[in-house]
Amino acid sequence: MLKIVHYINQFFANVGGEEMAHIPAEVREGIVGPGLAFQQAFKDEAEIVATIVCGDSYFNENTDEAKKIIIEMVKKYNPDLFIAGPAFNAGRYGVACGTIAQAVKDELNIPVLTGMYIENPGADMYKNNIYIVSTKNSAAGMRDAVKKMAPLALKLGKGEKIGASSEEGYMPNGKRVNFFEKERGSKRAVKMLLAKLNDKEFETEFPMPDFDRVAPNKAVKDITKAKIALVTSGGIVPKGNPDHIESSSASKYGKYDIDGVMDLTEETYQTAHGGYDPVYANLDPDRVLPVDILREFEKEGKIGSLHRYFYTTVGNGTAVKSAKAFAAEYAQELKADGVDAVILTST
Amino acid sequence: MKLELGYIFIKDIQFSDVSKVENGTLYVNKEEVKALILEDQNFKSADVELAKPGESVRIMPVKDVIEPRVKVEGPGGIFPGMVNKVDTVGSGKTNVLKGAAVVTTGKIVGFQEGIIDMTGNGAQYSPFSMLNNLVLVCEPIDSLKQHEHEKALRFAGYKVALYLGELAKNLTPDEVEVFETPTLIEGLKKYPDLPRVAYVLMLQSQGLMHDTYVYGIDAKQSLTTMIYPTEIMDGAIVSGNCVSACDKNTTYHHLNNPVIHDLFAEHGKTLNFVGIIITNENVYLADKERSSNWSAKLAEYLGVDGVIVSEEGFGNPDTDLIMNCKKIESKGIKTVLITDEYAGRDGTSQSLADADVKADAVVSGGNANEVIQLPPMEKIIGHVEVADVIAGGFDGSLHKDGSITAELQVITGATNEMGFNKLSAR
Amino acid sequence: MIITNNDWVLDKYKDSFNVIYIDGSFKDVLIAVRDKLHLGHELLTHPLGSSVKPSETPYKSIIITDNKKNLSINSIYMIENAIITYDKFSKDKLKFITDKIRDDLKLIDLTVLESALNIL
Amino acid sequence: MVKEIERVGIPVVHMCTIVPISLTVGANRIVPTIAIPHPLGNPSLTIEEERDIRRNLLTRALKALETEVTEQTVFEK
Repeated sequence: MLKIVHYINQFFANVGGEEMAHIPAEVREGIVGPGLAFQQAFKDEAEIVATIVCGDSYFNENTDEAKKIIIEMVKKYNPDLFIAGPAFNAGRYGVACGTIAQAVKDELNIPVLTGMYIENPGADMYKNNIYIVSTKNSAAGMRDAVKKMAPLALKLGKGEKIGASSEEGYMPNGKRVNFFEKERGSKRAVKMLLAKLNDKEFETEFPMPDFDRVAPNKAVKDITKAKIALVTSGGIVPKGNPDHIESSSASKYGKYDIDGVMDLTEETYQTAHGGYDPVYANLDPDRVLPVDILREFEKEGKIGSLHRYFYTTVGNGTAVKSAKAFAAEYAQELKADGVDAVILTST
Repeated sequence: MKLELGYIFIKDIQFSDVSKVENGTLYVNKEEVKALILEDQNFKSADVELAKPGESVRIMPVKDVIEPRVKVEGPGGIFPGMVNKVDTVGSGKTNVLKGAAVVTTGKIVGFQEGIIDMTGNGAQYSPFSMLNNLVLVCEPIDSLKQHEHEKALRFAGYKVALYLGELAKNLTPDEVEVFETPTLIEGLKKYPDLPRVAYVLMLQSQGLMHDTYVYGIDAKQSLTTMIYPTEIMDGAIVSGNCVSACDKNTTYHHLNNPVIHDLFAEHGKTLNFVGIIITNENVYLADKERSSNWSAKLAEYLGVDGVIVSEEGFGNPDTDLIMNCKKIESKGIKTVLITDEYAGRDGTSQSLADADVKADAVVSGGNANEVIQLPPMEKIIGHVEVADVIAGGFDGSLHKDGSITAELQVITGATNEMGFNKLSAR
Repeated sequence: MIITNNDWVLDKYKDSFNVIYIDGSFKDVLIAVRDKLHLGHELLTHPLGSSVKPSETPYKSIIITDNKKNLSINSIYMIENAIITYDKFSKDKLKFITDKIRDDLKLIDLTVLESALNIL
Repeated sequence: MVKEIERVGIPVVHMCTIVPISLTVGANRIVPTIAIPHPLGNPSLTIEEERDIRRNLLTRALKALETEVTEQTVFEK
């Protein structure tokens, strides 16, 4: 029989609502709250051996500590599978479920599963890394969620082959998996066309790359006082590429200190980018990352200051798989460092 | 234009002294078929084999698959402009040996793919694994150039298919289906309230090994044009395409184009199937622009509300597909695209070589890069040595016991972009 | 101008066209073309102008304009996508190519190129 | 990338050569640059001339950052 550890928040453990969201993680033997529905669905194929209950505020305000404690708790039971949630549309709970599931997967190397509503912020953050079952937007959808999550949980626990997202009910994770539909492609095409013609809902089998938009931020009030950071997707790095950033589809980004650097020269900087002829950028890296002129502006008081670090990736403009995750990470750093505006240069 | 297709269901195929169809069995005189092939001086020898569903047989490398058909009534003959005169076909009556096929094999160039397994894991991916196949193995004379070899093999397939089709000429079909396309005006009067739909059929046309013929003319030399659906059922479009096994349209696919059949199934009920626009997939970019301009223009001219666009092949046709989509959508006509994917072995790579927001309704025939296991077969028909190249040899994925680990793309018809199969990906 | 790593193309067309011969891989040809496009040349043939996959052939010939103009966005999209597409195919099979197959592949590349040259 | 920066509340100007791509990736303030291999320079000019180009483009970028926009805007001048 598979052993499962289940993670839920204070609300689903019946400890209390928002007023109890501060409670730290605790472990309880056996089943609590929604675990009951899971246990019934598992019959005797799996057993929930422990339930971890943690307040949403506590988790999100003390993420590192909470992760550490919970991983220790999970480890003790040596489970075959870890389930978190489902979180439905509860944002902080969703983020907690995603974060802890990802951490358990990475640290303990066991399969993990969670579930939430597609618009829960946790979904966007983690759906590409862990299996997240798409649920309704409120706890009223618990039965439906368990119905989808339980069979997938058993498959994951047993290490069976996981089918396509549409078969198994998890959110598309950017990984295309083959499976057999009930009808042939031409029939599906005719049906899709009829739906489209009749303005009815239809779902494409291959979503095109994401073209979402973010509204523009307010302009900088006084640029002469502003701290400006340079970011480039042109791959400018210190000479010798000390971090070995790959020339394409890089698995990392660079962050480099330019304190006191007045000019980028052939001797000191270069490009690591494989997406264009590097000759011109190598001769004068300012052609891609204009440190020289921004230093001049800084001196003349045209800008407040140039941020001490620049960030670099080798993303090229057309690549669909962009460095989105990197950017989300260093954007937080830029904000924390009090940067007022960013100049992003691309080749 | 109206065509009656009479199906004679074939459940078995056997060699015999006399070629005939009896009680659902197709009997074939092997020597007559061989002699027919060897009429062509380009072949020095020929062999003919049978491959039936469930047998432990692997056919490779497959060049084309052809369904035996015969004109019973009406003008012209099957494969007009190729074997028969260039008369306009598509009306009257045609008989079909449903469940049988002629499969041509041949190593025109050394790296050809195309496997049909008659049993095991691979059999679920190819529609031809379910057919009673007559397989032609033809050896060209030594000096034969690749162009001529391709052509000779193509014609051998047609001739044998017609030979078999002829056996059905005087038979009473087990089932009859009628397909009729009225003129534009009649259709409009008949179905004033139904949405008008056309089918944009893209044909591979890039040069040697990549060609499609329409009434005998190489599609790359043709402007985008229109054709009646039933003309295609009579073999007006044939395949000269040897590469991209998984997503090329064989002649069998053209004869049995599933989009045509499924649109006819809704014709007069939920939609008005107006007709077909055929367009090519050339290498020259100005051709791509021109051809897609014409697709959009003809769709507009036909006054349709929606179209289904089907693709053929890998890589550059994605560009034609997206051009067709964008230009047709910009006329206010709704599109659904059928394609397949090359998402890498792990399924995480960019699937298509082109993309656009307007392509919001896409049907996928599956990820051609997905890795599959093919068990060893007792018998290999065709050219065994090709397995080395297909699978990368013993160092690669052809195993000592004859089993093969390969990408799905080696299977003939596996990710067909006319939507012939149920396979898809998410 | 033709950018190619196929010596058959070089031999046959070096006198009638501007041929840049790349002594390198399929990808090297794509990169050489990309760098030209970045300078304002425009693609005339599709960089994946054949359904013979990059995993099956080492040869590639691409035609671009002789003259430089404004940057062609479409050309750049196409070449970038071609490079991405190239990268996702395993090149393991290429080491099993025999001389006979090599000739076949050169011929295919040549004929696909010629299907476009006929129009020029 | 540009979107992720915008998302945390920092105004960002995208300096790039291919404006349509910048529009596609969702930049709101866009300054078109010279060429892909040298967006903020031009090797056929003298070093001083190149610095002038860079100065102009960056001045335009600063202007973009100081300008309120409500939709994707390309700062051509």
